[in-house]
Amino acid sequence: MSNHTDAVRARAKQLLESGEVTRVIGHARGTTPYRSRPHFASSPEQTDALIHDVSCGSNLAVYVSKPKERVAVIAKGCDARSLATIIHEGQAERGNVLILGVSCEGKLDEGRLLRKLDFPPRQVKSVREEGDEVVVEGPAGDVRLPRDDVIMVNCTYCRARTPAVSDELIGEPVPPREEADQYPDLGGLDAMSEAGRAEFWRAQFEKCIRCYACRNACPSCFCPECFVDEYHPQWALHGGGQFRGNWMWNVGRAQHLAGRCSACGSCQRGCPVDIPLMLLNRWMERATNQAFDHLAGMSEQQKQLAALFRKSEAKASEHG
Amino acid sequence: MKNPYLPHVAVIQDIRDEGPGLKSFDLAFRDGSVWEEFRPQPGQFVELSVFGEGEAPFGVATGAHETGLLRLSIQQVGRLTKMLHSMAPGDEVGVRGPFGNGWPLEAAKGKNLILIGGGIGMPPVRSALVSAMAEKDQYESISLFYGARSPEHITYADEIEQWIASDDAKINVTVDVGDDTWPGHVGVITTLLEDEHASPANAVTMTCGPPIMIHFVIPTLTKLGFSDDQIIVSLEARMKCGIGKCGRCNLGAEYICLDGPVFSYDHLQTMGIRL
Amino acid sequence: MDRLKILKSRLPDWLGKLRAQAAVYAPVERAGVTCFARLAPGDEPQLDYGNTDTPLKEVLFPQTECLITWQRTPEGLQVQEVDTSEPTVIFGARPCDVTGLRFLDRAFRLGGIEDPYWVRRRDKTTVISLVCPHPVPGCFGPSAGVNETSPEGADVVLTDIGSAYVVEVKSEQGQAAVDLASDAFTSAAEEDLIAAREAGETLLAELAEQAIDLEEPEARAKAFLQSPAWEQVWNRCLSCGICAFLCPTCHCFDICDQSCRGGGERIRCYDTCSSKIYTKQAGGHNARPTAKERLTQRVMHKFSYGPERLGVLGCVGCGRCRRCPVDIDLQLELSRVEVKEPV
Amino acid sequence: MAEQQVAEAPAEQQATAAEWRPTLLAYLCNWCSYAGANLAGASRMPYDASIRVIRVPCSGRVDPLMIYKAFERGADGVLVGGCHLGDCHYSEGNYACQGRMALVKALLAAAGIEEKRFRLEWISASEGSIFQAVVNEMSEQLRELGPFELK
Repeated sequence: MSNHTDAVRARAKQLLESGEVTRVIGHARGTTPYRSRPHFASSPEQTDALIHDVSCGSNLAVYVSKPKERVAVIAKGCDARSLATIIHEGQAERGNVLILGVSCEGKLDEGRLLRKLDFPPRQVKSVREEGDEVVVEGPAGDVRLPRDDVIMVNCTYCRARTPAVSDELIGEPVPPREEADQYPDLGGLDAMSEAGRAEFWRAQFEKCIRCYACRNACPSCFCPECFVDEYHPQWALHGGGQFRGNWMWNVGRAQHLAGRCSACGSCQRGCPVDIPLMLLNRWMERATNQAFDHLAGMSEQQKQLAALFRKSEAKASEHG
Repeated sequence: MKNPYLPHVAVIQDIRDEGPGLKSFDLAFRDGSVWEEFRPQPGQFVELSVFGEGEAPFGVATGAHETGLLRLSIQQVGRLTKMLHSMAPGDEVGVRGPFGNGWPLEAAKGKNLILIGGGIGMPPVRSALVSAMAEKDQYESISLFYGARSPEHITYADEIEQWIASDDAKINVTVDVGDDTWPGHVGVITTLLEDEHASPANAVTMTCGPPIMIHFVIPTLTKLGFSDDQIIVSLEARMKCGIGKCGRCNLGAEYICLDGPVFSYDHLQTMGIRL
Repeated sequence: MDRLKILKSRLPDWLGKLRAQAAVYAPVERAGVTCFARLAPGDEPQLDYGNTDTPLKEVLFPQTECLITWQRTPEGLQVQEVDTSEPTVIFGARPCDVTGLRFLDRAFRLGGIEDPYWVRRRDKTTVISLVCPHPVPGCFGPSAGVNETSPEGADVVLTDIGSAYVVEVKSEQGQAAVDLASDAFTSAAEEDLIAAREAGETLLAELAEQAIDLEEPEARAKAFLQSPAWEQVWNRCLSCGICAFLCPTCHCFDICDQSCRGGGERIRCYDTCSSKIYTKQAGGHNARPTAKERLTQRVMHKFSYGPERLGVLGCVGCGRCRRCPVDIDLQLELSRVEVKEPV
Repeated sequence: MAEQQVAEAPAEQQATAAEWRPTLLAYLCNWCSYAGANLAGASRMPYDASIRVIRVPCSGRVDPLMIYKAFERGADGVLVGGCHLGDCHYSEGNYACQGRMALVKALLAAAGIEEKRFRLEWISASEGSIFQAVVNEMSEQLRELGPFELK
C-alpha cells in the first residue's frame, strides 16, 4: 500500500512550520484522478494539496538543483536514488536536502492503465490501491486490475521499493523485487540478432522529435550545456526527423547515464512518441553492474562510476 | 519567389581594429548588381553568414549615402564572431537583408537631432550621424553623445576627430573609466547628458547601446524634460530569421526584427513593455 | 456545390489517381506511433485513427528542412537555395489540424514577407479532411473555434456514414482532386445527407461534454498570469519541447549550419520558446532566464499575441499538449480563470 | 539531405570500384600505439590502407562520443590503441579508457553494431608487428562484415 497522503501532509506541515525546511517538493492531484503533478509547498497551507499515491510517478529529484536553503523532497525509492547520485556529483549539499522517504510498490503508467479500461478516461472517478490490485472507480462501479499490469514496467523490477538513502521513512519497508537482477525486461533485446537490434532501434529512433523531454525529466541530466547543443564539434545533427542525428542523441544520452540512472522511468514516461528508453538504460545498468559491481544511488558513501576505473580497479582488467 | 533566407556572397575588403576585441569589416558584394536592391537605411541590420558557423544580426554602420560599401563593426563574443575575427581581407561571407525599420530620420528633419550611442551600439548611431551630417542643413542641429568603457574602447576614434574638426555636429564623448591620456569627460553617459544639458526643445533623441545603458538613459532623458515620443531606442535580441517568422525576438506582440529594431518609447509604453 | 458520395470500396481508386499526380500524405502507423507520412507504394492509410500523435504541420513545415547549401570552390563560395516543394495531397486530416494550418499560414506570411519554404509547399497542397466519428479524449476543438464538420482551409471534407463518405467540395483545388476519379463519385442521396448530418450532430454532442471556456482569450491570459495557480505551473515546467513540437500552431524554429569538408547546408528545425537557450545571446545575456518568462511567452503568444497579430487563436483544441510530463494543461487553467475587466 | 561521408582517401589510393575498402578509424595514443604504428611504417611492415589514424595524447582522452560519431559519420570500424596497463605516460589514462570502453562495447551491442567493428588494443611503442597484425585482421573482418550504414 503506498497511499501516504495523510502522513506526507502532516510531516510536510511540521517541517515548514518548524522552519526546518523552506520548501517541500511533492506531488498534488493532476487534471485527472489517475494523474499527479509536481507540487511545491513553501508555506504550511500549501501542504494541504500534497498527495502520495499510486499516481505519483514523476521523479522529483529533477527540481533539486544547487538549493541555497534546505528543501525537503517526498522521495520514493527512485527519487531517493537520484538524489544520492546528484548529491555525489555536486548538484546539492547533502545538508540542504531532507530526503523524506516513502515506501512504494510501483506507480501508474497512464497508457497501460487506460488501455485496460473499456470506457472513456473522462469517466474515471477515482483510482486507489488495495492489496496487490489497483481499483478504478468507473461509470459501472469498481474495476479491479492486478497492479503489475498497470504500473510502469520499470517498477515491476524495482530494487528500491524502500528508499536506500533517506533521512526518514513514511510507510512500512517493502522488499525489493527479486527479478531485478535477472533483467527479464531485456529478454526481447537479448533474443534479437545484432541486425535485429539495429533494425529495432532504427524504427524507434526514427520517431524521435528531439523534444528532449527525456533529458529534461531526468535528474541525472543536469549539464549546463548538453552535448547535443554543442557546435564544436556538432556531435548530433540538430533537429528531429534526421535519423543520424536522432541516433547520435539517443546513443549519447544512454552513454552519459550509464551507471547514473536510477530506473525511475521518467524518460520513457515523458517520451511523446513512446520510445522504450528504459531498455537502453537497463541494458547499460546491467553492463555497469556486471563489469563494476556498481548501482547508482544505492548507498550514501558510494563513489561515482568513473571513480571505479582507477588503477586499484582490478575487476575490469580484461577489457570489460 | 524572392528567398529572404538566401544570402548574397560578400567579400571582405578591409578590416580595421577598433579596440580590444572589436573590428570593423568593410564588405562588398561579389556580384555588384546586388547593390541595386540592397540599400540599407540607417538603423537597419543585416544577417551575416559565416558559413559553417551560422548567422548573426549586426547593425549597419555605413550611412545611406555611402553606397557600394557595407561596414559592420563586430565585437568578438561567440562562435561566429570568433571565426569572423580570424578572417582576412579577400575571405568570403554571406549577407542577407537589410532588415528592420531603421531610424525615423525623415521625421527628425528640422529638429535638434540628438544621437546617443554606447559600446557596441555605435554602428547604427554612426550610420544615422553620417547620414544626417550629409544633409546637415535639414536639421536645426545634430549632436552625438557617446559613452565608451575606456579611452581604448572608443570606436571610430579617428573618425570622431574628423567629425569634431568639421563641426557639422556637436560631438560629446565620455568614458566610464578615464586615464592620464584622456582629457575629456569621465563618467557614464547619463552624466554626460546631464553635464552637457541636453535640451528637449524641438529635439528628438535616438539611442542604441547595451540593454543596461538604455535602462539608465531613458529615466535620465525623462528627468531632462524629454517626452516619451522624443525618446527613440534601437533594441537587440537573439535573432535567427530576421523576418518575423522564427518567433524568438518578440517584445510583446511585436517582433524586434520585423516591427523594430527601432521603437519609440511611448509606443513601448502602450505595449506595457518595461526596458 | 452539391454534396457527393464515395463508397469506401472505391477509395483505393481515388487514392491511386491522386498518387499518380501528387505526393499523398496520410495517417500511417510507424512503430506504434501514428503520423502523417508520404504513402509509399503499397502503403494503405489507416483512417480509423483518433488523431495522429505528431501533428499534420510536419508535412508542410517539417521537423528539419534544408534551406540552403554551399560549397567552397576554386572560384569562391557557391550558395544555392533548396526547393523540395512538390504537388502534395494531404488525405484524412482532422479538422483541428486543418484549422491549425490557418494559423501557420498567417504567421509565415506576416508583415508581407512570405516564407518561401512554407508558401511554395502550401500553395501546391490539396487538403482532404476527414471528420472525426468520435472526439479524442481531452480534445476541445469547438471551444477553440474549430468548425468540426467543415473546417476552414480544407479543399474537400469527407464525412463517414458507414459504408461510404459524404463528400463536400470546398474549393477548385478540391474539385480538381475529385475530378481525377469522377467515376468513383456519385451524387449524395437525401438519406446520405441526413446520415452525414446526424454523424456531425453526435460528434458535436460528444464534443460538448469536453468543452471548456476560452472566451476573451487575451483577458484570460493576463488574469491567469497573475493568479496563484500560475506559480505552481511555471515552477514545475521542465522546459522541454513536447508542447511546442506536438502543437499544430507552433511555428518557432532554429537555423543552424551543418558543415563538412568543403561545403555544408543550412537547416532549420523545430525550436521551442520553453527551451533554456531559446533567447540566450552570445556573451550570456538571456532575456528569458527562467521557466516563468518562457512559459509566459507561450501563454501570451497563443492567447494574446496570436489573436492580436493574426486574428486567430493560437490553439485548435487538439489536446496533444496534454502529453506534458508534469501535467501542465494551459487551456484548462485558462478556462478556470474568472475573467475580470481587461487589466 | 546530402549524405556526408568521411572524406575519401586521395585519388591514387582509391580502391578499384570492384573491391570495396572499409574505412577503419583509429584513435592511437601518442606515447605507445602511435609510436608502434610509426615503428610498423618505418620497418616497412605493410598494413591495410583502410586505416585513418587520429593521434590522441592518451587513450584516456578518447571520449565515447568520438566513437559513436565515427560510426555516425560513416566509419566501418573503430580501433582505440593505448599503452599496456601500468605503462601509461599519465599513469591512469588507460584505466579510465578501459572502463569507458567496456561501456562503449555494451552500448554498441545494444545498438546492434557488430562486435568486430570496435576494438580496444594495448599496443606499446615497440610492438609494430602487433599493430600490423591488429590492423590487417580488423580490416579483413570489416571486409567480411561489409559497409556500416546508418540509414
